[in-house]
Amino acid sequence: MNERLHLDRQHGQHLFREMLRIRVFEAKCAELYQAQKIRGFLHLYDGEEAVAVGVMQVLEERDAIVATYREHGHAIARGISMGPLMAEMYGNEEGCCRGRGGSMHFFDRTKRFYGGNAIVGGGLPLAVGLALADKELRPGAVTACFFGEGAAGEGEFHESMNLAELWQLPVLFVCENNLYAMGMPLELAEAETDIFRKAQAYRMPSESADGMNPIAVEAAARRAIEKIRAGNGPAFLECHTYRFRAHSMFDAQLYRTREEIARWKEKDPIPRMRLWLEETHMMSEAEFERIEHEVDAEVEASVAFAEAGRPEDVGELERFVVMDEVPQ
Amino acid sequence: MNERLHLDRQHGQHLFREMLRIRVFEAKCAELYQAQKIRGFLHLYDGEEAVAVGVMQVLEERDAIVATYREHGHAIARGISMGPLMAEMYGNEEGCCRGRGGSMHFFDRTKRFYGGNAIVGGGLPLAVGLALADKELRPGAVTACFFGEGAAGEGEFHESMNLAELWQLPVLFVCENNLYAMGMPLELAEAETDIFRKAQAYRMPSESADGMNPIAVEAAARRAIEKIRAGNGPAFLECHTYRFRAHSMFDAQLYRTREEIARWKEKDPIPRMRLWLEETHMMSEAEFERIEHEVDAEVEASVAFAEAGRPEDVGELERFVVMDEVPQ
Amino acid sequence: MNDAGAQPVRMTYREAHRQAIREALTSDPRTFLMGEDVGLYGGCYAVSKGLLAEFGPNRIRDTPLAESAFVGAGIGAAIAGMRPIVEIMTCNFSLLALDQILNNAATFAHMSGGQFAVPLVIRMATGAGLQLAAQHSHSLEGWYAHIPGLRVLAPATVEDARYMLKAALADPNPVLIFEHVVLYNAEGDLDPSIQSVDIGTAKVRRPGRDVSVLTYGNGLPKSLAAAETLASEGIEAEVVDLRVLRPLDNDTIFGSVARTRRCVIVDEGWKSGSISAEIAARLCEDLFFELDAPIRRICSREVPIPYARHLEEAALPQIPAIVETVRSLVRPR
Amino acid sequence: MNDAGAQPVRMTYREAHRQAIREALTSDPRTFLMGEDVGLYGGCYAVSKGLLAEFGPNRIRDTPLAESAFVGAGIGAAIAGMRPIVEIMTCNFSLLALDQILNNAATFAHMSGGQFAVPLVIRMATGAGLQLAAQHSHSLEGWYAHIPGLRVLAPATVEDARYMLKAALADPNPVLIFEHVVLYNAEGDLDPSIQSVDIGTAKVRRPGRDVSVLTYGNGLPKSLAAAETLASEGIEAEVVDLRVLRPLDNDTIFGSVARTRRCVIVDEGWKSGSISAEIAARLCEDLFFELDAPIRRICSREVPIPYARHLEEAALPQIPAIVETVRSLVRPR
Ligand SMILES: Cc1ncc(C[n+]2csc(CCOP(=O)(O)OP(=O)(O)O)c2C)c(N)n1
Ligand SMILES: Cc1ncc(C[n+]2csc(CCOP(=O)(O)OP(=O)(O)O)c2C)c(N)n1
Ligand SMILES: [Mg+2]
Ligand SMILES: [Mg+2]
Repeated sequence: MNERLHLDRQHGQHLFREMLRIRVFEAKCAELYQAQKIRGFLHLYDGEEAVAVGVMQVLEERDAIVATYREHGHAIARGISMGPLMAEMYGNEEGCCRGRGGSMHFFDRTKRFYGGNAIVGGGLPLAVGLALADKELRPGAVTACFFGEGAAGEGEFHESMNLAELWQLPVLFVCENNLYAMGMPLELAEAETDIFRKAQAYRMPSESADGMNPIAVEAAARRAIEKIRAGNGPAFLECHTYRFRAHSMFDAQLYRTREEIARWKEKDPIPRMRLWLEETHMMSEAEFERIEHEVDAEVEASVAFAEAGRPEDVGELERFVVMDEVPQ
Repeated sequence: MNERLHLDRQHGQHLFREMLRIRVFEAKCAELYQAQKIRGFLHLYDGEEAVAVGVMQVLEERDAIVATYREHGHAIARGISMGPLMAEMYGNEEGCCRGRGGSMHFFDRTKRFYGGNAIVGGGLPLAVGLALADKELRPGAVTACFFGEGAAGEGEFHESMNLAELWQLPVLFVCENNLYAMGMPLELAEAETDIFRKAQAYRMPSESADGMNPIAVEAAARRAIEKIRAGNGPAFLECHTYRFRAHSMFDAQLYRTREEIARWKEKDPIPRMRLWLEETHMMSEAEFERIEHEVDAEVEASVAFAEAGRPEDVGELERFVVMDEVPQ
Repeated sequence: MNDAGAQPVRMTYREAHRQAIREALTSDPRTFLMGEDVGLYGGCYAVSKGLLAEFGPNRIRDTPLAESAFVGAGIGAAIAGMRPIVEIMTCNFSLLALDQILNNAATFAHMSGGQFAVPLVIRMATGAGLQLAAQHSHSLEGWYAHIPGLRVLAPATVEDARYMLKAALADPNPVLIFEHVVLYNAEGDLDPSIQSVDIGTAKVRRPGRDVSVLTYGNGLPKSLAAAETLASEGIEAEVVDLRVLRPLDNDTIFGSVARTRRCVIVDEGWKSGSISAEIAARLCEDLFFELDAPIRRICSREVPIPYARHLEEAALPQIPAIVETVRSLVRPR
Repeated sequence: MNDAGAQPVRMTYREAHRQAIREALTSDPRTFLMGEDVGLYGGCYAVSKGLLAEFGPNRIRDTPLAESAFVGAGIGAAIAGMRPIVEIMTCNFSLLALDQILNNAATFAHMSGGQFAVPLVIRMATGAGLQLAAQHSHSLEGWYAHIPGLRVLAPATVEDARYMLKAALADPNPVLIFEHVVLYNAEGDLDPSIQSVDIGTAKVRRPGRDVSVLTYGNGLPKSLAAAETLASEGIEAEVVDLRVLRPLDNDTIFGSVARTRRCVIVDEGWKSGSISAEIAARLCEDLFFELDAPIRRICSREVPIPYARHLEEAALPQIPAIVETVRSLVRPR
């Protein structure tokens, strides 16, 4: 946690709290998955929280977000309340997509949160299009597009990067390089393993950052987004990170060692940030406890919210397949 | 014509003759298109002959070729006889694909000529697969994959480049950069207009060459192919060239100026090579006339062959949709 | 504007599409046209010729060869408030964008619980008949009609070419328009009193009592020609232009077949799993007891379309086959 | 090996697929398996678990996320003499490779005038039922069956899981195998005296006189369960497992329906333009006068498959619907 910048007490605690909110929420998800309250695929962000939290600090209300199936962290950091997220995974009407999406497909129109996209690479063209519209309709707005390093293999990555740079669109591409695409290690998947260098093939400005440090991510995202907002075209940010848990809930993790996981856990941004905030006297023990307590309560409340919900009426199954009007 | 290398009289004349064969054959095609003997799409290679001819000098019988819909030059330079090519465009049974393919789809198993592929970018994955098999079954064989600079925009380009380098496959990617994809100028299509630099994003060795000079192309291809054949993985060769005619027979050429075309015509490899061969006393006037005469005769013979052919029996329409056995 | 006495206006199917695009761009600043060679080149089938000069490069936006990304970008732009018209040169290349069309455009509204709509129009050329061979001659409109969330249009007349786009842009959902390559040069008269068409119904283009010939796209002129021949033999074929392949207009289809009690479907798609199969299945489910004869389908032969003219012709539905099939149904030996 | 007295061997559908791959790799050095996570990870549905250790990384080849290129590479490798098995994790992602499948694999032989064949097998998981929502629950096998040049297989039994691959690899043409995700854990007995299956015919899995229930994939166990219930009411349903969706086995299908004179088709694909439509159409064309009742199709509802369990269940064909539909056909009120 070296890049201090102008980090004040309040912001320091905020970053910590945001990461903790994601961590605790997802620990609960894992538990509820075991209890079969949550079903389908569940991809946790455990270990990678600093990335979404860091980037999200720089985004404004007018900005747009495109994420993947591993998007709980982004949704929470964007400020979508946990209740509808949890209810979504319960498959309830109160869910953020009325139970149609589940864990992989969170959407929130009011937050300009455009998924929850479960086709690897499929979100990038979407982000290009959002930015194309924003350039016309909401000048100054930026689209942040998150994806894993695995997506860099897909043709849609290539096509989208070129379009964004060619048309000078306001997109921040954030590559969450956690070293694996499911079980595929980056060095077996890419001839060029420095993902940020790929951006250079499109003449797009790019940088890589320590994705285990929210302050470093925030600083890099701020540099990039200021430039983008000023109308200088897109930018690319590679964040080096790691997921602590399995890819999804069906993964024997044959492709990596316990030792490797342990090594990365030493970089866990949450305890490290806590330690650093305490050492620098930016967070007292009491403040920590209050935060922890509040976060626990928030997560519990989301479970209560979900538990109190009810399934969408089956008669509504075909609703929204085609829309009667464009929601405003 | 400066890169003389070890060019002897015979080889010099050979290069000239090969380019001329393509030029005269295609001039005849254009004529026959006007006469409605040839139909469908017809994409001529007029101006680009040095590329196919240069590369083909380095290829051996065991090597494989993948080309595009603009593949007359490659087929001729590969040594497929003109008769079956012309007959193919007549839609006759004697055609190299029994009339099923037409101008865009020349194939020849005995020459390892794998099309004639009319989906832009679609030939690249194929080339990767041919090389993957060859690495196993025909060690030392190389696949030369030709495509236009427009294909570099496609996702299949990106995916194929990565696979080839990652798996160290024996592929020579030859980008025929004629500055336009139909009417789309390169600088409006790509954020990075130096195509050979794109290869570097995959850590693939790459070079660019003067595609209006068969000697330069041959020299560059030889360097690349020697390396590939020795088992050092793929290479990339960008050839700067220009098509003198319209993209296909339906093109008003609104996107470029007469002046630009005229400027490039000054670089026409065929008269330039003739001049150079004569100046250096590598081809006498009499030799030139003999070559010209032989080429004319060859093209005329191909027309006669096509004219003497007959349409495939309609009863054969469904033949080859599914094969009874793998041809050996 | 509905000047009753006005003269009909003659124009080509191509020109009608161009005027439709021009009208859309003029009337809604959120609309733009995007695709390969729509600008400088003037459109691969010359539909958008002249529009770049009129509307500039932001609204007639040439794209690189990157079907997946520019279709996806159209989806994103539609979601964010624009009304894009994306042109894929031909349906043959749309396969490269199918992930975006099926997994994004067609699912976004439902998957998000109705928070978003995708008011996007995708135009593409379709069909065989120009000797363009196996990779450039697909007829995929019927195949696309399988996908929930999409509307699929197949204009066969100059009127539909002129006015379907307006209705498609007014639809809050993704609409695919398949323009048949063989029809671009076809001419037709526009009635100036008509300024719009619906995109929900099939239309009887020629009434008849003896048999219903259901068709669309380039099947329409063929079927109408066949009906002329049949009329000279005293057989009155009713020719129904499906127009909308998804959702199918059951009412008009069933209405016609219930009247004639016989049905021939003319469809340039490959037969197995074609839209003609769906229509036959529906008739067999819901109109079973009204049918006097087996349903007949005249489709493309199940081959990659070959280049040679005689082979291509043999692969496609042709007028004599329609005439003969109808004859055998109406007057079985 | 056909030891008549040998005991049946019980295994899962997953294990049967694994053994099939192992056998293929062992018996032909030209065969290799290629796809995302087939190696280190052990296969996204654990089908290829253990095979990397056994055969090494050249024959169990992990690929990057690049569906179009590795499918295209499979095509190229097949053309050049290998016998690749390409795994696309699920059919949902196959859309990214559709250009290669339709424009290359399916056309190469014909377009080249028979100079080349594409002896390629593409395996993919298919189907809904695991609450994986709109982008991970497609059933596209019936849709793929539209494409000339392909063979499309839908193993529904452990026996077919075990032996279809061998036959597919012996086919000189591209073969698509759709493995249903819900069946991977299903168990079945293998008769040791059977060491191969054909990939040309449909099979009657349960004979019956009153109605033909035509189905495939995960529709098979559902239809068999429905038939049990119906039997207890005295209705004898004949359950036909289509097995091969392209080319359809008309003989078996027509034979069964000609006997029972009634037909219900159970198909997890979206209804419009489904393979069930094709079957219904064929019956209505060729067996029209033998049918005693309208054909009925039980398909998926035409929605992107939703996550919530109750909504997903409502979207898919279920046993009670089969029972009720058969009952209404056989004993109309
Ligand atoms: C096009 C596509 N292919 C395959 C999959 C299956 N899949 C889901 S996640 C995943 C790995 C993606 O890795 P990465 O992009 O690095 O993101 P991470 O999961 O590591 O965050 C794969 C292969 C998919 N969803 N989409
Ligand atoms: C995927 C795809 N998109 C569009 C087309 C239509 N098309 C045919 S050739 C061409 C231009 C290709 O340009 P380039 O790759 O530079 O090759 P060139 O024709 O200049 O040799 C286009 C757009 C196609 N055949 N395939
Ligand atoms: Mg990853
Ligand atoms: Mg070009």
